[in-house]
Amino acid sequence: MNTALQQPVAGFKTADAAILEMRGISQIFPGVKALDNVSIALYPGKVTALIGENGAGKSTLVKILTGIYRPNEGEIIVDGKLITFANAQAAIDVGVTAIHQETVLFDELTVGENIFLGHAPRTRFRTIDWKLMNSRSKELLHSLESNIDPTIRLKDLSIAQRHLVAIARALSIEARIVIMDEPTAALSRKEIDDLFRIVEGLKAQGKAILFISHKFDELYEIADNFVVFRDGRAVGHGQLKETPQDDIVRLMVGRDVENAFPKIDVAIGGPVLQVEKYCHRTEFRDISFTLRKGEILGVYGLIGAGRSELCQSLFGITKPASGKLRLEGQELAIHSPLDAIGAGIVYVPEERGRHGLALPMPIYQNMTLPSLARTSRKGFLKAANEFALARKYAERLDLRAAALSVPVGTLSGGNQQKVVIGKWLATKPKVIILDEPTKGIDIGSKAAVHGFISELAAEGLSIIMISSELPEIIGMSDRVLVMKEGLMAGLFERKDLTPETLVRAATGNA
Amino acid sequence: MSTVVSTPSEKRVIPDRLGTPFKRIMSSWEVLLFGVAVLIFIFNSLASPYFLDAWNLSDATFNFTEKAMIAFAMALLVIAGEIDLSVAAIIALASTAMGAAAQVGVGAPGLVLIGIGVGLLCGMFNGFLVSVMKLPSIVVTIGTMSLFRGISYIVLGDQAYGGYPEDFAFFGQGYVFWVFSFEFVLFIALAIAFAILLHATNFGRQVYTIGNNDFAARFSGIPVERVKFILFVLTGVMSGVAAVCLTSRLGSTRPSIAQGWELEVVTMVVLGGVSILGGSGKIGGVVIAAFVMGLVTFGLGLLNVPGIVMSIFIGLLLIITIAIPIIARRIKALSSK
Amino acid sequence: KDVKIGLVVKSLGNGFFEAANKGAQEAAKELGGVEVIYTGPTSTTAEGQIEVINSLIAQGVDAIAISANDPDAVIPALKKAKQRGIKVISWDSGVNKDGRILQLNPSSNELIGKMCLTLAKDHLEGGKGDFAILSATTTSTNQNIWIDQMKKQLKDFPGLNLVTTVYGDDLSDKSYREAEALLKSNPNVKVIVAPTTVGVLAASKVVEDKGLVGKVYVTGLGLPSEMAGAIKSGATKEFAIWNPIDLGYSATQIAYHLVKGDATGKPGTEIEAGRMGKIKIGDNGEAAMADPFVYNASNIDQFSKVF
Amino acid sequence: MSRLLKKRETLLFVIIAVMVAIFATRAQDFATPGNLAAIFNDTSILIILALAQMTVILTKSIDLSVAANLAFTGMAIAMMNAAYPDLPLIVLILAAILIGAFLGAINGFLVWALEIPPIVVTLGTLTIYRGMAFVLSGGEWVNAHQMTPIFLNVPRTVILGMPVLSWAAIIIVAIIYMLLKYTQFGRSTYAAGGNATAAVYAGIDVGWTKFLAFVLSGALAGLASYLWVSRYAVAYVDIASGFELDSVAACVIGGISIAGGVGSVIGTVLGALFLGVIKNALPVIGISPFTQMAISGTVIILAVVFNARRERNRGRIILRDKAAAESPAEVAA
Ligand SMILES: Nc1ncnc2c1ncn2[C@@H]1O[C@H](COP(=O)(O)OP(=O)(O)OP(=O)(O)O)[C@@H](O)[C@H]1O
Ligand SMILES: Nc1ncnc2c1ncn2[C@@H]1O[C@H](COP(=O)(O)OP(=O)(O)OP(=O)(O)O)[C@@H](O)[C@H]1O
Ligand SMILES: [Mg+2]
Ligand SMILES: [Mg+2]
Repeated sequence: MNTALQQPVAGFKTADAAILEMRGISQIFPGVKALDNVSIALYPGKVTALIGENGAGKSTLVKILTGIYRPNEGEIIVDGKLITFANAQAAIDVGVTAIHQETVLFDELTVGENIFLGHAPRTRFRTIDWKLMNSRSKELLHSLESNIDPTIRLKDLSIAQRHLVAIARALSIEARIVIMDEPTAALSRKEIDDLFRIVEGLKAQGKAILFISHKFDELYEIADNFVVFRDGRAVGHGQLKETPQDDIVRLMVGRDVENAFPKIDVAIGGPVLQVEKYCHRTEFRDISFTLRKGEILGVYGLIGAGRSELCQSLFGITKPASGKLRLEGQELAIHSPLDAIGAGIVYVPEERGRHGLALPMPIYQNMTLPSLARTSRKGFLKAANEFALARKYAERLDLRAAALSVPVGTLSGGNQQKVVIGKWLATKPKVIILDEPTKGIDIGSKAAVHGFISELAAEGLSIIMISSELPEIIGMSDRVLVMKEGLMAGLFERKDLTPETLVRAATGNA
Repeated sequence: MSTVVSTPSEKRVIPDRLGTPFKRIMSSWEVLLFGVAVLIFIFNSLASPYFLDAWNLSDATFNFTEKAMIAFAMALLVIAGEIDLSVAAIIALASTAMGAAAQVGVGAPGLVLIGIGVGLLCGMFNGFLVSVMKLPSIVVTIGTMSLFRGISYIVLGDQAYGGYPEDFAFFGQGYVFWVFSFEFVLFIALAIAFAILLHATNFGRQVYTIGNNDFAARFSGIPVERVKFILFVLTGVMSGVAAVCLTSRLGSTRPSIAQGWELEVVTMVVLGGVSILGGSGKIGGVVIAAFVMGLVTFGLGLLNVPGIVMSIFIGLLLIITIAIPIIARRIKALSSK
Repeated sequence: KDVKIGLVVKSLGNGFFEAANKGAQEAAKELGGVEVIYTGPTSTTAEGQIEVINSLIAQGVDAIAISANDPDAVIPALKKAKQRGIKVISWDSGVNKDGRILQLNPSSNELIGKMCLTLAKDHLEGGKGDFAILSATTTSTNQNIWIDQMKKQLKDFPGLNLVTTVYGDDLSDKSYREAEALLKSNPNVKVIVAPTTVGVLAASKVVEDKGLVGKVYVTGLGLPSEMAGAIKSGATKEFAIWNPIDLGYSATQIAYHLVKGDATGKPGTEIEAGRMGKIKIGDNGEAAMADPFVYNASNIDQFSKVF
Repeated sequence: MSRLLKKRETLLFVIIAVMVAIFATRAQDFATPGNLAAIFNDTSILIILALAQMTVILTKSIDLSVAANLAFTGMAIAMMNAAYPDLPLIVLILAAILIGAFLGAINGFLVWALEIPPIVVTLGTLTIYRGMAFVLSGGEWVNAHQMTPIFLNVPRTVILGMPVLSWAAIIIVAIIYMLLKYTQFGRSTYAAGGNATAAVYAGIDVGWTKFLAFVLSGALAGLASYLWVSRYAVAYVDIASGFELDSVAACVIGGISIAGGVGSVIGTVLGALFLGVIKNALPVIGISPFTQMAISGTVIILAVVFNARRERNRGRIILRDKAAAESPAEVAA
């Protein structure tokens, strides 16, 4: 299947020549081959959907196309000419613009500047024309049906508003190639409609669009062609409308979806964690639920719905404004992570590198961090105990590493995630909160993590699992809590879990 | 199911460590620095006939012992990602307090307690501003630097305190046995104590973790604020100890005492291989850096090189020793491509 | 060379001490077989001087002649030098008794105090009126002694009124600001006495910049080479200084004779000092060289080339 | 209007005004226009150095070598002036700017190409540059009578009621304001310091931006060196010692975030003036010279505390109504 893609253009039934072609691109990160000899072509007036599971390499491709990474191998051809992108500006100059998956913007700058930084309109004297910049920003935001004032600072905006700014930024560049990496993830249905109208407009102007999304209904609505990535390889392409969804899913995961989630049915016990009317000053309000023994409670919502914030406050990172917490019937006040760990509540953060691990430190030191009190004697480190503890969980999680003393940063994403999970299991918790536990990890590790989560539940651990992936949420959860803009939008039993109900609850309209 | 979850048969054993201990040690910063120290030592013995003399070398240790004591605590602070520029000012304030106490007849033990106590209080004040008020340490301690020394000026003005009790002189001028001064022995003892604290205790591990990733540390239940507070207090206390030694050595106190030491202490810490960005460094490196700086200034002093020219050497040494590993890494990366 | 003398100054890069070094080298040449090591710390700190003293001890010098940054703090180091058989004297800015054999004052402190007051009086109309002092740092030994002397002798100068004493830390900008503020808050001040070069310079710059030449005068102690500009502008009519060359010369001579053992330096004795003649040591172990010399427009050009 | 009042700069201005008013009650003519102009003139050099420091801090770096750069460059041009009195002044000023910029470029290069942390680089060059000033001069001073009258007189020549020194500061303030607000480089400093990752995504070369900031800082230090040497009519190794910390303090008081990316030219100028007013006022109102240091330390700490209070992280504001309530500007729009 791979060999067929060596001639990239072949599959597409189109008369036009490609504006942009990428051939034989490989990108290697320490521990991961994020892209392996992929080729892809973009055509004028066409929307190409890039489809693949988390960690398939989609965003990596986007970063190569926008000049942020320089690929280890391969070539980029624009208008038939070989091009190298020395930096992001070079890509902009060639006419590539992108909405990146993460909103990479400047908190302290104004909205207008965030939109135009690097390509601001100039006056006759080559100086930045603030007036024009602000008025054009206003127009751009207006076309997105938003009336954000371009002169206020970005830090005063909400998550969804920031995404709109990111979209406006991409549109502000006079580009022929527009890349959108999960642009809809944080948007409500109405905002998505506005965006799609704009995409249609771009199509009409003959621009080539690369569109990345995990939501099939959106893809079928907007895209013409598709390319599927799996584990860093392009495994298929074609015309989207002519390809049934099942086929694409099979390409994506390389297997049938049905049994992908090794959920073990366990007898659910009594209540472990009761949350009553939890409120935060600015992030969430009136959240109530009960977590039972052996239960996996899924938490679903759009990005920026406040799921992480809720869970972080359960873990003592942020302070709730009001509300009650009961653990095994006992009322509990958690002021710091130390309190939470002491009570048996632990949190596996979403951003492993930033919140979960000290990347330059060895594996075993990361693993034993919250359990030092047990491995040490009278405050003095005992290396032998540390290695023993680390080894126990490394083996249990099937960690792949050269040695226990290598820096965690040298491991692949999946193995890093195993270290984080191992670190928390070593504290023998009662409740474990997993925030996007499989985000950005390869498919093998992902299945391992899923299997492991099921095992933990079977052992009687109570689990809260945040995920933005519908199949994962539906496949793994006993119940699902849906959040929308900081509010509780529903609590669904396993039998009621369908993609439609969850999405409807999360976006607030159908 | 097409993906294999894990097959017990292929369970592999992960070794604890890679390579031999010898190889690990040889490739460390400390060895590089030790090499530098040895070279300077050889150079000095060739350049000046006066260098290789036990008493002269013993005198030379006074050039760095007091600064090094602070540098140990500062190393921990820098590893944790903070900095304290007020250390020299703390010395001034602590020394002033001791001087004032000596005037009313407080004895040597009392003076030591007062010196260290004032250091402790100053450290607590810095710690409070940084960990409770959550202010950036570099600007906070620029402020307290003026404040602490300023208080000394208010108390002393153009006066000086002298008249320390006889037995107080021991801390800065006494010898424990043969050529080994009390200060030098204390320096060694503190080096060992700090090495144990940083490298062999839970607290030390927490310091590293905070420096490497403040968030991850917090998310792992480490009381980040408390650890930082303790580190500032520790740095204050060590400044107090240095104040005791220096005051005893000088036998008098003026508010301008130890002027400019903060930068020398930071230089010592950075030269010792402690990353100014936090997260890495060893006490051993700081000890060697103390010797390097002491040997350079003493050696050049024997050649009667003006102090300010010596500081050029120290500045160059700082930049070059930091740059060498970076350049080496670049070359290695280039040649492996 | 059979005799090595360490000439330790407050800090390197100071014209006064450079001139003293000239004198010391002159003496060394005259005596023959003498090596003078001219050295000092980067900034005027006692700690820096102690490092320098330690390195001189290590080099086995025969004598140390020091102009101290702190009269007490260097004593332990100098005592150590004494133990190793090194003869220690202080000159210019002195060390307290236990630290040295004798102290060579550039002039007697009383005389300097008197000189400063006389200069102030001469600049004031009718010898009466307000003046102020702009000193170096608050810890400078010399300056503090001279200011004390001025205060003591003020009674001998009826009509002279010392309004205030401020400190410019021997920093140009701070001295400038202090002088400016001083004139602002005390408009009656007609003369600023600055017993330090940086101070006189900065104050005369203020007088010049504010257009007060002829209304306010600056005087004090400074080197002719540094003061030439101020004399030219008219901000200063005259100022005084002893001869630093002679000072360095004498200090070297004294140190040499102490090393040679042909003088003891005991109070009441005399020491041969080449072209300076015999120097008598007073009861307190201090010797004074000569009266400060007054410089004005008539002789500034001649001396500004010398030191 | 309410937005104007909320601004830190306005508040700082008010504080300075109140301070001047209070000092005026203790010393009658403190608040006279003449005296205020004198204070401004006196603070001019600090303003220039603080702006140099600000540009560097904006890129999330720090330049501890500004004062040492000033000392070296000042010594160099003073010696040139003494040795070749016929060189036109403009040549000397250009030389000062170029030498300063070169020293700044050394800092910038080490930060940019070798990625050595700026604090380490400038801690090293701080001692190296001042040491070189000593080597260059052999410890000798360059005194007033060795300098040419034109060299000495230009900064205090009064043009349109103000000395050239003050004008120099005003022009530099204007230039830096324009540079930061209206040029690509200026905006890049904010972007590179505010969010380096996002800056890369926006096509900004972060290392190069830092390099340029250091060069600019050096050039300004070079210009300041001429002003300094001619104003105080003397050049020696120790001139402007300790000014690196004053320049940082001015930035901090003016609300420049040491973490990069936040701050304004007006803030920095006000920060410098704040220090200038205090330094000038304390001697005038007869505060003992010994208490000045403690007071300036206290003021710096209070300024930092105050700035931090206003900048507390407000979180992400997910709840819609909260987002709306906390950004009134959008409601108005
Ligand atoms: N800077 C990096 N360093 C190391 N590994 C990386 C880096 N960026 C991405 N990876 C790894 O490369 C792989 C592909 O990541 P990429 O972000 O391209 O996935 P994706 O398809 O965009 O996933 P998602 O749907 O979650 O956005 C992942 O295994 C990821 O962990
Ligand atoms: N401006 C910000 N300030 C502080 N933390 C932020 C900010 N933006 C994002 N984060 C943190 O980054 C992480 C990722 O945020 P993202 O925007 O992807 O939302 P999310 O966590 O997926 O959404 P949800 O809040 O619904 O879980 C979160 O842990 C969040 O706390
Ligand atoms: Mg992605
Ligand atoms: Mg989340």
